[in-house]
Amino acid sequence: MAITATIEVNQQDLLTSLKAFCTKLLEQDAISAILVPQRLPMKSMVMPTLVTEADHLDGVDPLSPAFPMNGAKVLAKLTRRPSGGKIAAIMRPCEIRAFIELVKLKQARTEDVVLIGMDCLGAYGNTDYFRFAGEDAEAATRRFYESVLAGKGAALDGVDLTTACQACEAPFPTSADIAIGLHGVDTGRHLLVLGQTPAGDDLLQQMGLPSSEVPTERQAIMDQLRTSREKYRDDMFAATAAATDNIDKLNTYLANCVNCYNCRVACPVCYCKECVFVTDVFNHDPSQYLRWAKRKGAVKMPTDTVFYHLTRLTHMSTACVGCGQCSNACPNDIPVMELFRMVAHNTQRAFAYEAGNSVDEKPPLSEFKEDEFQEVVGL
Amino acid sequence: MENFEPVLVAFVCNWCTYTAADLAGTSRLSYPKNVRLIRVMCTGMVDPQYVIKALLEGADGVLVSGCHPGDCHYINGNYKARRRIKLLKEILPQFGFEPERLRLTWIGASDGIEFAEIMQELVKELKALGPSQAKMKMVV
Amino acid sequence: MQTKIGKALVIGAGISGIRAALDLAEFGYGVTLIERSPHIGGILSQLDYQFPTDRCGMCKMLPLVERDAGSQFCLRKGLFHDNIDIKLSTELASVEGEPGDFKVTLRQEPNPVDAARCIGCGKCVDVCPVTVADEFNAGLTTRKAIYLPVPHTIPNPYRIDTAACTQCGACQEVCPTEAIRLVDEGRKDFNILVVDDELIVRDSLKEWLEEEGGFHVSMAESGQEALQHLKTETCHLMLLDIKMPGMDGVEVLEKAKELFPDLPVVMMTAYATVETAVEAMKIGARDYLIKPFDTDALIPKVIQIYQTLSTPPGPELEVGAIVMSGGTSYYNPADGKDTYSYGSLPDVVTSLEFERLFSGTGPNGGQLLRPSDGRPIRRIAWLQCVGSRDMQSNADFCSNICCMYAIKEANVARERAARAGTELETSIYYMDMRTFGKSFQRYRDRSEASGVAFKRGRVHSVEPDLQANDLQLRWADIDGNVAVDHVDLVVLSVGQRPAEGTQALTETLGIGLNPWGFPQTEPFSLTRTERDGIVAAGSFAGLKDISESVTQASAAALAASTTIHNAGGSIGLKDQPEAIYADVSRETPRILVTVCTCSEAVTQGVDQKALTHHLKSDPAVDRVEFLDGTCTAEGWDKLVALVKQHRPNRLLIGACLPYVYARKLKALGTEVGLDPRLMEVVDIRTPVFQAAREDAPEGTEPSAVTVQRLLAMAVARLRRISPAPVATVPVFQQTLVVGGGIAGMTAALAIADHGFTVDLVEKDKALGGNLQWLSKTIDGQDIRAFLEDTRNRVTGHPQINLHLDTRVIAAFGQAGTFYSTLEDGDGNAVQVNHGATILATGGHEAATTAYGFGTSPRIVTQQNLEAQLHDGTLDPTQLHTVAMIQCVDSREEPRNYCSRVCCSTSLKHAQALKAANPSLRIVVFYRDMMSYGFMESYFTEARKSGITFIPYTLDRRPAVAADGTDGDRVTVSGYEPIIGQPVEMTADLVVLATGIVPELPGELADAYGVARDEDNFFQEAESKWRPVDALKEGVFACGICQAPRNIHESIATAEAAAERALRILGRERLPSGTIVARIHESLCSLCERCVEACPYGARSLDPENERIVVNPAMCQGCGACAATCPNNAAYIEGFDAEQLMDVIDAALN
Amino acid sequence: MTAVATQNRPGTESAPGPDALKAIQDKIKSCIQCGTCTASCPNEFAMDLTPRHLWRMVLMGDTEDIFASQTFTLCSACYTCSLRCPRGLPLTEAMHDLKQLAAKHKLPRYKASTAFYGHFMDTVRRHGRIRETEFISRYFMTMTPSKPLMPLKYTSMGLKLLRKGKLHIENPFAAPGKQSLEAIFQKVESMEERA
Repeated sequence: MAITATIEVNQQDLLTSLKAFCTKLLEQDAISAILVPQRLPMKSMVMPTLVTEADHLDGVDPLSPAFPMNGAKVLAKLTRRPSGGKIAAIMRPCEIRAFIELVKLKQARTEDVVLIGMDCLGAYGNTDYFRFAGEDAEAATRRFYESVLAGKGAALDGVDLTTACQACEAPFPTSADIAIGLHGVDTGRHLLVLGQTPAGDDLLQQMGLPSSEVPTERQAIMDQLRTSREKYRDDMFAATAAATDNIDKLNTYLANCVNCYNCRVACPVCYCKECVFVTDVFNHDPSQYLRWAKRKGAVKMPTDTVFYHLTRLTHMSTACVGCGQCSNACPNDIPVMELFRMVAHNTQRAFAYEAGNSVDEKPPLSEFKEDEFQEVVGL
Repeated sequence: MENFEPVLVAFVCNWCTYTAADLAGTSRLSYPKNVRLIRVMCTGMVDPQYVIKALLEGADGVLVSGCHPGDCHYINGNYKARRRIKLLKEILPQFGFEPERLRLTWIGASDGIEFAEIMQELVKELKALGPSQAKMKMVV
Repeated sequence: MQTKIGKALVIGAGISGIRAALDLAEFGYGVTLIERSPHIGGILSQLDYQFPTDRCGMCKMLPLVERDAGSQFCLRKGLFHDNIDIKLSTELASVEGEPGDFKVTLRQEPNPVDAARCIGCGKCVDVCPVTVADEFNAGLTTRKAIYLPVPHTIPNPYRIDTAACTQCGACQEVCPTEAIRLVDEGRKDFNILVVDDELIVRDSLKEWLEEEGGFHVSMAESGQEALQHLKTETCHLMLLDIKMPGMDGVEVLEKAKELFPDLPVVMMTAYATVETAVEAMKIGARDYLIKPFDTDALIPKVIQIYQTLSTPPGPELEVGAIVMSGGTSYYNPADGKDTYSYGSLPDVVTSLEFERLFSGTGPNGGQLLRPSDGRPIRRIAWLQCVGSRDMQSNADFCSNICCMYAIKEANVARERAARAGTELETSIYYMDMRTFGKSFQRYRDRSEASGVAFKRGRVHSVEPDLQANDLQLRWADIDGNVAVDHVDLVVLSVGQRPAEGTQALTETLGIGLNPWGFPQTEPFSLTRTERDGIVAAGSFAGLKDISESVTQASAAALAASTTIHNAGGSIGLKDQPEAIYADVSRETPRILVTVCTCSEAVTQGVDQKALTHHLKSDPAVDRVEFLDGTCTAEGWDKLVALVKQHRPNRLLIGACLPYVYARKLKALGTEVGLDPRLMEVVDIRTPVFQAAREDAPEGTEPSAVTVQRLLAMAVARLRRISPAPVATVPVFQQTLVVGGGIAGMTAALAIADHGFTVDLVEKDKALGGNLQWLSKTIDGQDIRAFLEDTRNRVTGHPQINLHLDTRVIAAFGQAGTFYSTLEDGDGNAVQVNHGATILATGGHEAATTAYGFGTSPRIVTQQNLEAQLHDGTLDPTQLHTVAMIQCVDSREEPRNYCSRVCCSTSLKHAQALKAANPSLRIVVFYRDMMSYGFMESYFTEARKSGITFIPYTLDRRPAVAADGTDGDRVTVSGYEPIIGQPVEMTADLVVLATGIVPELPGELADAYGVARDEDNFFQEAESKWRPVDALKEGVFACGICQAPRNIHESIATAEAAAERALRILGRERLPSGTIVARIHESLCSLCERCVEACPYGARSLDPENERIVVNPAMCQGCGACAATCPNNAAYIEGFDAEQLMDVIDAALN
Repeated sequence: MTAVATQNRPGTESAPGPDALKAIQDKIKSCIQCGTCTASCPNEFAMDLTPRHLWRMVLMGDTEDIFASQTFTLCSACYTCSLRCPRGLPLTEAMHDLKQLAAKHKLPRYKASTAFYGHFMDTVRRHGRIRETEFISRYFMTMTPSKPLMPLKYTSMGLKLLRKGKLHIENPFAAPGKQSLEAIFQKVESMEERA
């Protein structure tokens, strides 16, 4: 039976409550460490930290609008092989989804981790965040969640959520072991805690949090949010499709690309040690460039740009979780997230697959059936 | 357009379709010159990047052709190929590649006539579609 | 690469011959595979589709380990193997010697077309004036006297049908390579003596034979004159009339034979004296001709005799064993009473003709058109049991295969029709649908669900409906309703008959025949004959489908192998020095390109200078040379000289028929020290045939352009090749057999008899499995004595380690290296290392609760009855009525399969009961009586002995009720559909046929990496082509854990499994193929998607070293791993991404 | 030809017992009930039991139902079933045997059929060939006591046949082939008695 509990909140001081929650987590025998975003002493940045001692939890800040990296990759490094201890990881829903994809790709394991997700309030782009936070990251976080939870939106001080976040129709940690709910919850007084898997329930059982009920209005609020996000997303897809629906337009769209491959480095589900595009396969013989130039009269350098993006889409679009780190990483501000998400949305729909939904669902290209997709066969 | 001769790159499996192509050839069946056969061991080894490569480099169409379901020498390579083609058929049309430019067929070893017919039909279709958008573009 | 001194002869290159030859060759023996027809593949060269896939898949028979020793292309196209010498159009002439040391003489039919010169241009066909029926299309089309026997074989030189050829010489004149040498100088010196009292006969024979045959003919008008002639002049053949005044033909024959025992004599007879002619053959006549003569038949016959006589016998071979695998022939409906008007109604065809009708290489290119008028076919009827289960055609047997091929044909036809977008009605008219093989019943059910109509009734004749322009069939269903159905096409499901020439061959070999003319095999064996070292494989021994043929071919190979081994054949050949290749990996590519100029198609319009210039624009191309006749000896010598002179580090040969170069390239590689993987032959001829045609359509690409591109693409491929050393894996040369029933014991003995150690594990305390409760077979063989004998051989065998009361508790490993842990009843564990694993875990009679089982001692299973009959607790004379119920819980979900043995067991029991008590009433309730094969005669006997058989259907099953004290009164009720009434009886005994369930524990299967099917039987790699192999190489299964079988069949599977295992055990290391999966470890992220993608289980994660490893011997080079790997960390040597990208580039240039 | 049916022969007037079928059963024992006989029979449409049904009853020894059926009397001995039977069973012969049994036991149900066959053979015996007019007149004479209107039913057909010259008015006393055939009949009779 799924456990529904609460975390006490005093005067909407969510950060303190969350810190207390983290402290309590660390007190559990089953948990050796927690992975949680914290404000760093240096700069105003918020980064995942691996904490084993409760007195190192002062900067706990999972509600910050900073999202410098997708933590799934970090967690994968921690869980790839048995580490001798269990980690409780507090992450955004898109990070959890990416982590689940990495589990399926054998880059991570679930055995030594309890995934704790929070209703995600979204994040600003890296540069926007710095502008917004200024020198006081903690205050920035409080300003941010108070505004959002009060229904006043995330557009503050001239910055707004990233497009990826605004288009995110899944800001709820449905595939986490434990979910921390904000939406529809009276966050002035408490946070909602939900056990969503046996592992999550076990941990909550041990923690002995006061039990509670899911507020009746929560579902409606979530649905409403999802609907408005979907609308935003679909408009985004429409605009992106219009901007890329032939090779000329796609060329234009990607014209700034300098083959830096940052998008794939930032991508949580691009798990290759080294991208094929930096291997010998694309280390062409010098005579090759001449031949290409000859065939069409001219060739854009560096080559293989569109080829790279299209090929990468065949590799990762079925696993894309829409976190938007690609756009965050692009040095030339190409709206790559819009493009990748659009394609990912379509491919995942084509295979009736939802990235990051469950470790039990096989990735579309890792299975097949005898009698399927007849429509792609024949003339 | 009148004299447009499309180029069709065909990845054919060693066991079935290549045999059919060979049979068509030795039986002196006429099939269009526009077909560039690339023999692979199995359709299951056709990496999507090969298809993308061919299309970006100016192929007007790409065909992947192997053994019928149940006939694959390697048991199930053709099923894997079918999923990959499904994936590509989702992705490529979004960027203006008409779905007809990518085809997957099963042509058995003794189907020499069918091979020739399918090639003719494909080339006819490609002619009707006109040159691929990537053909003369400066993209690699 | 032959590694052992032993040699074998395999007669017949159909699938069973191929299977046997490959098995023996893979073990290291040298094999000569002879075939009387001009192509390999037997009947399967004409059959494109097999159930259950309704496709082909024959190539799955090709070697998996050391696959490069054999061809790596469609097996229907051809076969090469380093250890197999294939001789086509060849027969066995004589055999002498002892098992292990036979001296055989072969006779090869000459072909006037020189295969080495023929380039397959086909000009000869255009000019040949003779048109005859094409046997490849079962006579549905015609061909010329010079022709390609099969359109798609490699090599495929034209042949001349010497029987049809008129020697006009047109082909010879037009042949561009002078490959045809028609003039047979010998014929005019071949003296034929025609003996007939009628002048007109003598004269016309002389005229025909001299003018059309080119022979020299003398004549005699009486016996005396003939004998006189023989004394004075040399005579090579005598044509002798039977009915002559004075001395009659038979007398002349006798006298002539006294004078010249070797003189071939052909009797000439009127129809009335055919019997005399047959008698004459017994005293030495070679053949007979029936008057009036048909010149179309007469001349070919004489030519054939001439050829046989004039062809010098040879070559002679010494072989250790002989495998007979000549296949079967098929019943010709025109031979009998022909009530189906086959031969007179063109839309009545045999099943074989129908296979051609829907074949892509058939008369209509795969379209379903009526032979009579080419109209599309909309309704087809299959008539079962034509020439089977038919006393009127001397066939008191079931042909085994027809039910399944009819269903398959219906399915394929439906698929064809669906593809053409037309409706097709398909009906199968049958008596019993014999779906007794593994997966057959579900296949039938699926087909029925998809629309194939199964009509239980025998059609008595086919009549044309002239009004409707179709065919009508009258038939009665089981309820007695008579219907008239109209169809467009009738397919006669013709049964099997002994192969043509069976009698002659078995006589030569000294083997007896069974009553139906098939070779007689030994008790409990389906392959061994009365002569050690001479074995029968596949359908040659009668009535086998593909799966059984393949299994029994392996079993026959085992028997042959045992004989060869016992005669010392397994002694290793002196090691041939391994080829040493130069390491060119650090050199820049220097490709020598040679372009063959022998074909006009290629040279037409090709500017050699321009081509050279273009190719050399790629820095990798070092030289371009033009060579005439690359495939000829002279041409090849020139090429070798070029290679030696210029020392390229890669070689590209532009020629035709790349397939035939494999061996030459290997030899060249050894000679010049260049790895054959750095050489490639590209077919530049086939693709330009069309351009070379005078009627080439406008816009056809000029040959020059095509050739240039093909060569450039090949250069692109070759440029990037950098072969790594061929990987090998070590082999533990011993095996583990799990299960000590008859299958396990047989397999263990077979392997141990080859000198390899076997660990035989049996969970019980005694060997024998199910044989322990069986007494006699249906044909009266003593099972108990046989078991005793087998047990003694096992326990006394020095190479067998017997582990009774022991189980396998853990295992892992791959082909060559398995590690198993065994634990005995006392908990002692031992580890066994073995190179191959044979699972023979058996099965048992299924338990049931149906039909009141358990409520009365009078309701028993077949196993109970067998025991009671044996130990005497049942006295048949005290019984009045016995009811037997077949298919209990079987052939319906969830156990939807036929257990194969129950029908014959019921027949056996009924027969035994009836023999003990002739007045006993026995009623057998059945669904389809599965008395397949020669078992049918027991069904007939049972009918004759008065046993009543009542068919039932699933919706109207019999019912059993027990009451009285202890359920002593048992009532059986059912419904008799023929008389349309319920039947009810008080039975003293009810026998339930519950069938077989397997005992193959899931953990055991998992430990060895093999799958189980939905009924928990062992899942074979492929039901037809690899019936005893697991998909994962190195694991085999036999006996009833694989599928339900009787004792003989279980033994055959065990022998097959042993033979398959021997291929691995026979070598110290297993080599990989040249196209093989590898890993760039530095790029690998260990996502293991490649491991999942590999269908052969060749990839695995090595957790200790954190890397993916490939077992190169198990890898087949399919590339599924490479395509799955996003960054090419997994790749296929020979087909890596760099190469393919370059080839794509070259293709688009 | 196994026997010659003659209505004047001695016989019993009770139904044959199961043993009477023994000889017929032996002939058709290996029947597999495939139904070829039924489908191939041109008279099947008129039969109350199909031939297969009849044979099944014969094998089951069900004399009561067999001799309640008209099926075997309707066999016109075309031999199609015997030709087609995959077991090669002598079915026409077996039909004949049933007719014989029915005649021998003088079963009233088969009076018409027995009379028909009897008069046929008697006419042949008398004249050495069939004489339709005499044969049918005798048949009518036998039948009229029980079915007085029977001849009337056939009048129009008879007239038609006469007009077409298919029926002839013949001298009942001329018997050209009598001597030669009589010997055969006698021989058969003696053989049958022995049997």
